[in-house]
Amino acid sequence: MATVSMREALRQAIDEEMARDDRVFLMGEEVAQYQGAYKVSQGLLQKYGEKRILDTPIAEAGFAGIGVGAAMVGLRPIVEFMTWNFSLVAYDQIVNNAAKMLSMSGGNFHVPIVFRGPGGAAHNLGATHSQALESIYAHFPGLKVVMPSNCEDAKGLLKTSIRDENPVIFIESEVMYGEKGDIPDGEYTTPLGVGKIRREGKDVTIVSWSKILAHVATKAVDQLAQEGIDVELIDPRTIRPMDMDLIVESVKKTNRLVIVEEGWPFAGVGAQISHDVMKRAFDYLDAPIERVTQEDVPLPYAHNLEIASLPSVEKVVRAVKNVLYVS
Amino acid sequence: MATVSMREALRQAIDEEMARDDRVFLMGEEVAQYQGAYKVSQGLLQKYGEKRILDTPIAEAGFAGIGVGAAMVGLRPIVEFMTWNFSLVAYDQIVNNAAKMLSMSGGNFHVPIVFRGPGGAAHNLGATHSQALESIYAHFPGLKVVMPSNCEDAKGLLKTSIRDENPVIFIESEVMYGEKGDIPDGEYTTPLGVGKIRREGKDVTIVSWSKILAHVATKAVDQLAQEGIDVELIDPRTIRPMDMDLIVESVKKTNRLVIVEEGWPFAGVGAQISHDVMKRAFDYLDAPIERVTQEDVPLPYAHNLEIASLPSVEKVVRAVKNVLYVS
Amino acid sequence: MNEPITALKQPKMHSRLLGLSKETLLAWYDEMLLSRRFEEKCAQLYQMGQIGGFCHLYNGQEAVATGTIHAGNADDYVITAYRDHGPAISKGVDPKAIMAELLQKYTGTTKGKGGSMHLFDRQKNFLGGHAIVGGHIPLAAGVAFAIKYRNERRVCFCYMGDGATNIGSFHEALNLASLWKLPVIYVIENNRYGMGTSVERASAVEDLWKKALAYDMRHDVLEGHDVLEVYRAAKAAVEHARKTYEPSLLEIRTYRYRGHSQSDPVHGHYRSKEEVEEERKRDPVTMFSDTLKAENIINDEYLETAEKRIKRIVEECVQFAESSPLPPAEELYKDVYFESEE
Amino acid sequence: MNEPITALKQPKMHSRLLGLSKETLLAWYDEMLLSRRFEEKCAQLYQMGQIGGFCHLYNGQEAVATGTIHAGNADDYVITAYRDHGPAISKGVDPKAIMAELLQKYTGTTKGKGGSMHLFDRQKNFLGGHAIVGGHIPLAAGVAFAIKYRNERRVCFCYMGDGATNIGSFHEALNLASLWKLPVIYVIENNRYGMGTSVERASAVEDLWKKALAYDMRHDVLEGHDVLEVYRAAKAAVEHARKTYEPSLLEIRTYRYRGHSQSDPVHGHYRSKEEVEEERKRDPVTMFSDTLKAENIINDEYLETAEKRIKRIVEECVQFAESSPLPPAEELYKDVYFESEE
Ligand SMILES: Cc1ncc(C[n+]2csc(CCOP(=O)(O)OP(=O)(O)O)c2C)c(N)n1
Ligand SMILES: Cc1ncc(C[n+]2csc(CCOP(=O)(O)OP(=O)(O)O)c2C)c(N)n1
Ligand SMILES: [Mg+2]
Ligand SMILES: [Mg+2]
Repeated sequence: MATVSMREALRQAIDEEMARDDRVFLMGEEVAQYQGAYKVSQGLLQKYGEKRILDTPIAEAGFAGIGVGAAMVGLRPIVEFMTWNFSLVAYDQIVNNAAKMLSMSGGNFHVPIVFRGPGGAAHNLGATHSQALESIYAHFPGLKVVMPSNCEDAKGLLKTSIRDENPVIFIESEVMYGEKGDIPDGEYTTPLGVGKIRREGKDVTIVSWSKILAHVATKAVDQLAQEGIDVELIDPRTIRPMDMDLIVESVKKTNRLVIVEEGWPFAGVGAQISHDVMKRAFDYLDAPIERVTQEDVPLPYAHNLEIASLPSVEKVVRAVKNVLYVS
Repeated sequence: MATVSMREALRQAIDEEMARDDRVFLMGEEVAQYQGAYKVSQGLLQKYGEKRILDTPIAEAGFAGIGVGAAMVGLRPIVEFMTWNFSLVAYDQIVNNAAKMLSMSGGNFHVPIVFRGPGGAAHNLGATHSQALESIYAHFPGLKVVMPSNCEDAKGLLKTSIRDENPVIFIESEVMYGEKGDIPDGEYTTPLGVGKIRREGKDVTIVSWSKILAHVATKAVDQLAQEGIDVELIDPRTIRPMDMDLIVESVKKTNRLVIVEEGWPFAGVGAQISHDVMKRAFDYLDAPIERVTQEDVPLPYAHNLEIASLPSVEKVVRAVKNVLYVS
Repeated sequence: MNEPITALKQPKMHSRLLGLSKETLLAWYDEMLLSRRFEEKCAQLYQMGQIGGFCHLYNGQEAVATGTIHAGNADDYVITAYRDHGPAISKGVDPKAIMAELLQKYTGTTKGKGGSMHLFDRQKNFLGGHAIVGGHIPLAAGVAFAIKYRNERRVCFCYMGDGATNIGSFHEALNLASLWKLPVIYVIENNRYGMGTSVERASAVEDLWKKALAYDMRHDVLEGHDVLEVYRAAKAAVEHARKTYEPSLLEIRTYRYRGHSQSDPVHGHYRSKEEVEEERKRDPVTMFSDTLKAENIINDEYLETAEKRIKRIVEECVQFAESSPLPPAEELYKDVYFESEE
Repeated sequence: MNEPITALKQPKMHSRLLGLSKETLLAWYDEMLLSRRFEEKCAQLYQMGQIGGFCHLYNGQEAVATGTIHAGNADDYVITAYRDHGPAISKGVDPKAIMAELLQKYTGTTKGKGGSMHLFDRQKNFLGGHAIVGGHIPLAAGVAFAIKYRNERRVCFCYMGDGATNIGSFHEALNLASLWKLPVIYVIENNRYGMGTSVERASAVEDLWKKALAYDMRHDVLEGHDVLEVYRAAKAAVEHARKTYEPSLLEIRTYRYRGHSQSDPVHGHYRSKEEVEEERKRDPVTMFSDTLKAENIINDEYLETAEKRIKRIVEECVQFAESSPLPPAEELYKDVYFESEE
């Protein structure tokens, strides 16, 4: 066991995979000379040189497309978006070229590529710079979407994503980069599509992921525990494919579900989980499934409004009590 | 009453609004000289001239952005995407600049603009050219999403959309442009956010919209009627805002719901409707809500696979029987 | 102004055959003729409803694919837009498989999944067939990136229409290709229209090669009706790329004889019948046969037999396609995710 | 090569004051000084945690905003990226409201919703403050489109960084602006770096004005440290636009004295301390005061009082901001959709 920051865990994953496979390279804005806007790639330029660690111009569609083209002919690019917000100008490259190439080419060309960077809100960044965009990527067949909530998973899942033969949307969290956690010694990988029970419980199931799991759901669970409410907390870790079996089994036990996510409500990931659980555990549900999401508004700059908009411990506690019909 | 094609109904809406308000103009690829790739704008260049009917280069982000900029300072652009598939290269302009301008500017600038064009699959167009993209737009607060299923609504909703002070995503259907329907004589508009019961019924509620309502759900309802199953068919007409009251009231009566949509399943519009109904009519539901969607794959070219992938009468009938527990 | 390498000339017969062997010249002629006849058949089959969707024919532009692709080797890559039958044939993709693809068959280039706009052939280094205008232009830079990354001496040919030069991905890709010195040959097939919009109504510069000036990229402009002229200019670009890894932008002036796609009219409001007829006078297939005749490489008899030979091939393609099975239902769920190679 | 109008010169004092009145010159000086001192205060407040998020300061670039914006009138439009305090001040946006915005207050330019990167002022025709690189460049063409549509004689100034010229929306917007002759003045504030990436590592051409050649757009390049020189070039562009509706691309060479944003170091691995010091020698504020002194418009005493006056204004801004209320909770749900005007 070693204690490392999230950024270090991610860096190790990239470093180890680059050492292991020389088809792997990293490109993005400021990843090389600047050592990464958030320092995830610190030291990698020095270790791997300009050939494999590349600073790009501000041209997300261009370099995302370069990644896809290089992957088609056998390289394994890691494309960093400084934040996922900036991927929106490269959206077509991702949801068309990366996601559909294998299918449209009838199996001729597959696209082993990782698009990665931080998603979600940090602090005071305003509406365009604070978006949790997982649902608009997970909507597309052909993509996988991965969202780790801790250092161990961050490393293990990123390694697996780099080895995956398909395009992977890997969404980190800016505000977690500095947070520390334990990771196993030596080589390990973490499978995609396998969720994890973070805490066993019998009263209510909460599904949450990434920062919101770490910063909000976990705290709410602790607080509820003190009030005698025993929550089972599930971290799907991968949004697509989603480990629905794990969630459904849990709900069959607890009979109640709250989904906590950072994204907007309408057609969010939580809506899908809700639908699937309702279908597969219909007779087990003792209360309507609750969702805690960001308010249905563009996120404002002022911190008081920002806090009011995002999921909070208070909102989660309220939702859990709702499904338990207690106040 | 007059009987017109869908393209004529849409053309009338644009024509009437352009005559009524000289701030309204239309731009897009081939809308002028070519008279529209699908002839929706036929004759408008001749009537309104080059100043108000503009052919654009193939530069969706550029001309979508020009629309947003012009709207900020008081014009009322109608931006045609030859199909909605091509909007993906302009996604940032729509979901950031159009959707968030009012909020980010704290009320300084609003963006009265209509983005319109055909969405969904036609025939044999392959994976990139057949996408039903409503959920990835409806996800964003600040946007409205409108999807008419018949000529009368097409005209009335488009007129309302052009008069709306907000960005409206108006999704038509390529294969319906030639289909005929009755429209009222004289001036009329149709409100956004108000759904319509297309057929009253007592056994099951089906929610569907646009082409899939017209071509698939309606037929399934007729077939089921012959088998003695009495379906209430709801057309929300607007995806965002969604007339949930209407849907919930219906489900409270029928106790069963099937949602039929063309998009992919994961985090689709149907997932949201399902979640909302489950929450608001939990105790009324006698069966799990069923969804019929496109299969979770990129749409292939070959017609046999295409048919197998899209929602069909057969699939809808099966879903309805599922919620009725009959086979 | 940084002048392009080749001054634009009136179309002319090449008296010099550039030292190409008779065998090569005849193979090119056959290829261009096949491309032409193959697509004439496509037009028929489309009319009959056997080919579905959008079908963009290459008639009139054959000299561009033949002249450029043969300036490279079999291991060089080719990527293009939806007007891809010609480039695919020139790159050696089996025309039987192309026809089967068009007819929605399992034996097609992509098992019936991609259709006319999305031909692919991994073995032949044919990377598609892409239908979002401009979307493939960065991919070509990525392929060239991989070539250089592996210290190979290959090149990637990337074709695009005149209309595609106005979209953002063109700008981003050309800047990156030039900045990073990536061995890609960007070929603008300037057929004067993007659908119904003429170049001067879509681009602020009519001379599309001028766009290279914004990227300090090697560039050239030439008439694309004479396959030998095209070959000469392309060869120079290829050699430059092999030597320096540097990209080129070639503006090749050409013309499409048919409507934008088979659902569009040959001439609508945007061009006249007379213009099309005038342009047809410098038909690249005829121009090439005239050159070969003038140089005594072939005679009229050769042309007759060639027609018959090609006709037979096209018939075989149709037979193969028609007798092939549709993709089986379970194919729908395949090729969505790739199983691990490891 | 289509040479730019102004040959690049060594920075020099203007002996001619371009016929500008003393009043005007002093107002500009005050404005530039206010911009400078205002942002020095921002840097402090950011350090203290009162300003949140990303805060990109304009220090060093003041002559660009002042020189260009005053080449236009109050009814001309201005739109820029996230480095927007300077342009907002020059456009006459109330610095109190700007400071209140930065401090997340309800009295701010956008009620605390936009923050530093998203200043807006409808009354002043200040159209933002946009944080997606390049995203606002087409908006400017749209504003210019509206101007022409209404047969007005206004112009729209659009500012962008050197880094922003590599993104697709730049290409699409400039092509459209030139093709349709839209009265927009595109100003590249070439401060040599996009974050930590120097121009030559991001753009295939180092002379960014060359990008205008791809759009046949009127263009110019100049040193942007001398506000009078900037004014002169901008005025010519404005006059040209008013006469012809035609756009211009001005590459203005400038320098940013601080880190990319206030969370970045002043000089990281990408530029040296020496370089920053060297550049500071042609500080636009000092250069302007030197010119004014040389021309006997002002003396040292004036400078001292100006400093005091500006200091007081900045203090008032901070006081106003600090004593203003936070946006009330119900604001969260406002401004998502606009209620009908009809
Ligand atoms: C992004 C995008 N916008 C619009 C279209 C529709 N479209 C397909 S081809 C075409 C014209 C392209 O013209 P050009 O690039 O000159 O190629 P050509 O067809 O002449 O070979 C258009 C507008 C598209 N496929 N993709
Ligand atoms: C599309 C997009 N990509 C990346 C970013 C992150 N980013 C913000 S500013 C910046 C550098 C811009 O440099 P330049 O255009 O030269 O402007 P300057 O900051 O020097 O004024 C980057 C990469 C962004 N905001 N938007
Ligand atoms: Mg063309
Ligand atoms: Mg810069």
